[in-house]
Amino acid sequence: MMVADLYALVGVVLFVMGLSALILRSRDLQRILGLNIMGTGVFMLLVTSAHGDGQAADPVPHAMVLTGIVVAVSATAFALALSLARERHK
Amino acid sequence: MTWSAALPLLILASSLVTGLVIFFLKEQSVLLRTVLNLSGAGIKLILVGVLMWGVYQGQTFEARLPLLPDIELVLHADALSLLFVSLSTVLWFVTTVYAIGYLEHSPHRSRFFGFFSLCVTATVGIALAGNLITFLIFYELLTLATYPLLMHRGTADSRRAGRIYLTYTLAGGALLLVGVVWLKSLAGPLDFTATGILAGRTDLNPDTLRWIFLLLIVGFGVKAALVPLHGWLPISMAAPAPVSALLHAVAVVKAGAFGITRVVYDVYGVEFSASLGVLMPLAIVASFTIVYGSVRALFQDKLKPRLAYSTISQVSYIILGTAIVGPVATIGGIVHLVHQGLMKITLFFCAGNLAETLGIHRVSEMNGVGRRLPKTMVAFTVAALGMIGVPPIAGFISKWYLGAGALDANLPWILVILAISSALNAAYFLPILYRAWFMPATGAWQERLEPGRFETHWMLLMPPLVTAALALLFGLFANMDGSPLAWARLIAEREYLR
Amino acid sequence: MTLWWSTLCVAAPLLASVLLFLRPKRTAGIALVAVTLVLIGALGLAVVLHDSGPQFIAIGGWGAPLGIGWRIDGLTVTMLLMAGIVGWPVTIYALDYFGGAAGGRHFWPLWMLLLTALCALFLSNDLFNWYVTLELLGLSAVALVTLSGKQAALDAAQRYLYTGLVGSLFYLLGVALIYNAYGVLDLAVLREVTEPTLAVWVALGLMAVGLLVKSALFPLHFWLPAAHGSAPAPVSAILSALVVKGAFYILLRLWFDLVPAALPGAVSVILGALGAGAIIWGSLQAIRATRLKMLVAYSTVAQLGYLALFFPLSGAGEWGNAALTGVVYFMVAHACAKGAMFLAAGNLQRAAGHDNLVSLAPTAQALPVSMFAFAIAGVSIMGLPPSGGFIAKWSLLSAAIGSGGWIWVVVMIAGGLLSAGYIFRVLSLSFSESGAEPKPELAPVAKSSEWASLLLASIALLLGLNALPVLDLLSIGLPRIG
Amino acid sequence: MIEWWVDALVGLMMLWLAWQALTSPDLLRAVAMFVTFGLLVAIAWIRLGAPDVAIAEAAIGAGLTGALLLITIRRMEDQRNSGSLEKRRAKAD
Amino acid sequence: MPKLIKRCLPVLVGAGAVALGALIAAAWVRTQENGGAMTRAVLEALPDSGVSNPVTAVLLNFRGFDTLLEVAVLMLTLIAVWALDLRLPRTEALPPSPVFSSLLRFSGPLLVVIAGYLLWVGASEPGGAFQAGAVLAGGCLLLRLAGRWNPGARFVRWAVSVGLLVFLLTAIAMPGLTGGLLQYPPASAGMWILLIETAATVSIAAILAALFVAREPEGPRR
Repeated sequence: MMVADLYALVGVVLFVMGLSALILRSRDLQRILGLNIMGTGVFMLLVTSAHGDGQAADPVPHAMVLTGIVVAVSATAFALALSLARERHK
Repeated sequence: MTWSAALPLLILASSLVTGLVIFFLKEQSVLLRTVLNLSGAGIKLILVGVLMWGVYQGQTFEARLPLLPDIELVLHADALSLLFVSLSTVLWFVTTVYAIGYLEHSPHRSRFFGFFSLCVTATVGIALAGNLITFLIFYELLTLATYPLLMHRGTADSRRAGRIYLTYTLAGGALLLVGVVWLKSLAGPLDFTATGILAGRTDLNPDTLRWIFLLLIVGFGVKAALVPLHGWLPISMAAPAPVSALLHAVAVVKAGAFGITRVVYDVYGVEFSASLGVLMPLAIVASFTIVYGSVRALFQDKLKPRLAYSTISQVSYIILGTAIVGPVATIGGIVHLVHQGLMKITLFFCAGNLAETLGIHRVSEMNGVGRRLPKTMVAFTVAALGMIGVPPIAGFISKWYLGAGALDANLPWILVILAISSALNAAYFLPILYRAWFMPATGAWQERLEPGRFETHWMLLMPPLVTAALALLFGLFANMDGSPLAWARLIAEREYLR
Repeated sequence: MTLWWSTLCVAAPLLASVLLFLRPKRTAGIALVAVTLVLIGALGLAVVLHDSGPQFIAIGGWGAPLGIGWRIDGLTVTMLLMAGIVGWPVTIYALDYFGGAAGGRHFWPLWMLLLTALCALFLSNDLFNWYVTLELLGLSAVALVTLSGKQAALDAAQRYLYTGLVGSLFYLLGVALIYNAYGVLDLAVLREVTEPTLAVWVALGLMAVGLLVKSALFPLHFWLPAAHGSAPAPVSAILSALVVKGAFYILLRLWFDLVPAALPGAVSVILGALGAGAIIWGSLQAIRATRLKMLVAYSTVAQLGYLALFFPLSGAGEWGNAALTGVVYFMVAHACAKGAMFLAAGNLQRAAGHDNLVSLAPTAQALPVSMFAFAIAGVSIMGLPPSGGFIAKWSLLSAAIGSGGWIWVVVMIAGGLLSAGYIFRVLSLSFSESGAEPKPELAPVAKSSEWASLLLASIALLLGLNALPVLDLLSIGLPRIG
Repeated sequence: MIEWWVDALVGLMMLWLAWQALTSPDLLRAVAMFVTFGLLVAIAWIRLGAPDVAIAEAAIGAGLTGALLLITIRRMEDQRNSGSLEKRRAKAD
Repeated sequence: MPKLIKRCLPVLVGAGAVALGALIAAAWVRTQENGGAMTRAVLEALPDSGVSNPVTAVLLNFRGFDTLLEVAVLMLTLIAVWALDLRLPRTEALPPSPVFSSLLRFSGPLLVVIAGYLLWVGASEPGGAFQAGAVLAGGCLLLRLAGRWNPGARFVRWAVSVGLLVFLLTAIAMPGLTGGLLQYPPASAGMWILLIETAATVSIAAILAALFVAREPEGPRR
């Protein structure tokens, strides 16, 4: 079992874990964590797909993941602010 | 854009543009609206006159607009369409005059006349449609344009009427759409041609064609109020008189009947339909409708519902004529398209006058009304007798040809039907006439009107007199060329070339 | 030339968004200019295509597989035109709607960013670039929903946000699988190399789920009605008319370029069944709705079902093209009609201060132009002639009948009748006699807003008069199917 | 071989932390877990030869997201308190 | 009945999750096509890209359009958060403590320096605009929290949008120079990239910090 495959497996598990948390958890913050962990799972898969055994790693997935991380953090900020706003209106 | 293509479009535009302009008129600008209405109707009348003259000279008028690949919007003027277009144009003019008088001082008139014009545009479009798709488009447009007219009063009744009307017509339209698309996907462009498009087509499966025929007939039968698809018509009496007049005499029911005629003659071809064996069931349904309508009419005390059921029965004469193979019956059916229109619209005008002037809605209230509204009741009498089929009024001509046609096609039982229905017609019309002329007045209105005054607003009086007069003339001078009968003969010859 | 026109479509709204952000007090006229430029760019592209066929642009000059490519064919330009044509009246409308409101300060840059995302999405042909545009599109849409500031809107926005993010992640996971297998992101390259392996199937499945969530195909529509129903009227128009179409557009592209011919028929039938479910369920909900905007929103759920009917019909041999033209025409016609409906509904809501159908009759009679717009749009939604909706329905019907798919025929007919059920529920408002009770106080509605809705509705109508120009444009570089 | 064990350990730790972050009822603890998780992810990416991503993850994924989560929790509490305060005032009047 | 569903839901979801995970894992295979073809393509083009760090080359040059839209996403989220108008207290400064302020005295400038270094080194080594921006944002936040620094609205808006503005203008200026959208002249590519990255760093820092603060500078007084 290669290193890449190991992390790929971890990524898959993270994805489904986050997804189920998103469905099952009730509190906003936990669901947002779920989303982030889902995302991390996908990023994990992308990075492992870049991991050329031996030869140099493919930079394109790295760039994709960088983009993804930034998108994720902005989405998280928005989601948190949104739940704050809902709390205030209640 | 050549003249021959422009003319049909102009005929459409003459009412379409009027309608659209009227929508955005202020409610108060009565004069301008009236001028627009009458000039629109007048211009259309002239244009149609030009059209008939041209066709008489042997010109062909046709406008084709692309709609989809291998689908065109075709406006075409053949003898049959001319008959219907001239009928609706004349009656529109008359009805416009009547409506202006009828709706004086009532609200939402801009809306009313706007949709009124759209409604006529749709009818004329149906008349001039050169293929089944164009026909379908205007047929649906007619549904949409008449709905607001039905709803015009906004009372609970009229809203119910509108809802039921939509349920019937939209469902019918949907079936029609399926039929048309299906036929299109099998037989390509569906341009109307005398003796039918499908006549020669042996490659098509007859069962499929029967199914399509059923879909089309049901689709049209809804508006033509074939039993059991007639449910919407008596209820839609809630509409104002001019609307019922237009709906029942010209626009809606005629559109349905006309559609059936088109399908049988110009799409399937009458011999071919006969060979498919679809005409006999149609004839039976029509005959049943004729009797059923008359019987129901007999038991209506309210005047307008009685007329409505009589319409149901009378329109099926046209369908019956279509369903009997043979030129003579064809003539009878087609000529009834015109005759029934004239007579029935007269009756509705008169009913409207009774309601407007004296507040009479029921037959039982009509005692002695003839002395109070003599001119109106004369018109009513002429039309009623015509309906019964008393010579020399136009109605007689239709029934005569239908009967003769039935004999040619040796279907004697149809004579029985005709006899029964005439008897029933007499049974529900003659009592009205008797009450009106020979019974002492019981209404709250004074017995006689003082001399030198119109018995009612002249705009309400002229229309019925005109239409009644026409009904009489077309009966008397049926054999003059240019009369409806002559046109019908012309058409019949075209349909039975071989 | 192609480069300039296409760049215009993306750069104009993006620049406008920055300017509107920098100068929040500045009049939003900039936005109107930007939308006009998008429209011009789209028209320019249409001309170019007409003269010299489909175009490809390699951004950064690298080209596949290294760089991102823009692919500009008839479908692209039709969608761009749709965005411009819908965007213009909506902007006019919003100029009055958000004129004074505090929300306007935020509406304009957000709307411009959304338009940017949409144009970039339609132009792009690259799996990962689509992911970025999807995020830009989705986040701006959610932000726009919150603008009304009401509790309902915020709750709807949150559900919309979470659903949208999950959708994007599913899509991205699919992209990861594809990239892992082939190391390419450009669709034009991928269509050459992909074979029907498990990896491709799973990847397509994940992407499809993500995109179907975003385009709210039944039963994944649960987020849509609340979001579209509670957003400010111009936003609802944008969401229903354009945003949902973005995800579906990507789905179409994938369907043509990535889905192997060896697709089991069951899949497309299932998609069609979902579409049927959407049509029936959505229409019934619309008929039962008590608020006008919810009615229109549910109608969107139903109408999106027709889009899904394309999948079973596309396999129908020579009728496949009829299905394709039908579905694209449907997208455009629905965009115009539904946009007009939401604008008209917004007028009623603003005038009355609420949109409860039971007590809306007097308002309806006070705003004839808006009701007229609603009626015309309704004709197109019902698929009655003459309207763009009719053309679309005709094509879909002939594809279904020609290929003997009678079940789809039944569904479409039933859908048409049901839609009449809820549309005439609204139209009858303008006839019910308000009677004696005094007319309620109505807030004034700007003429521009009323005419904006009528303009959009009339476009939906005009689409039905002659379909050939659109179909010609569409056929340029059209992926032949069947 | 030893490397493989390191990776396996990192992977398992990540899963465990993620699980903790998603399940723990105490939100502050959940966030702490999440931040630690982020740092481990960064390590994983160093292992996978993606240093750029690792830096970004540490700075943004773990650091900034964590900070955002924490400040949000605090703001939530402030809001509740002030809200309850207002309610109490409303009662008092 | 709902109670039953409530009880069953976790099980169902868990089962579904396992099934989905298994499916994805099973599909996770590399075919021959992905024998590092992309890697080779990148390495071949790297000399013309203007930078020597392949990731930066991909981000700012090969797939620069993604990054452009991504900066737009960042600005978008800031507007979205501002639009929510969370009526937060005017300043959320921490209570002044000697420890914190001394920490600040070192860390503030240090973070700025690190940011600059990351930005500069990004051309050749791991690092770049995003990392630098994040660190810089940290520095700004420390200053903000210490109440040391409260920038004006105009400044904030410019700082937030300058990255997108510069990036976009460069992108649409390039056709004039090279005839290609976002296509830098190979000779001066490095310069252009550095320009964009610098502006982007400022904006990313500003946006991330502003997302944290979550108050629009001159929010409506309502």
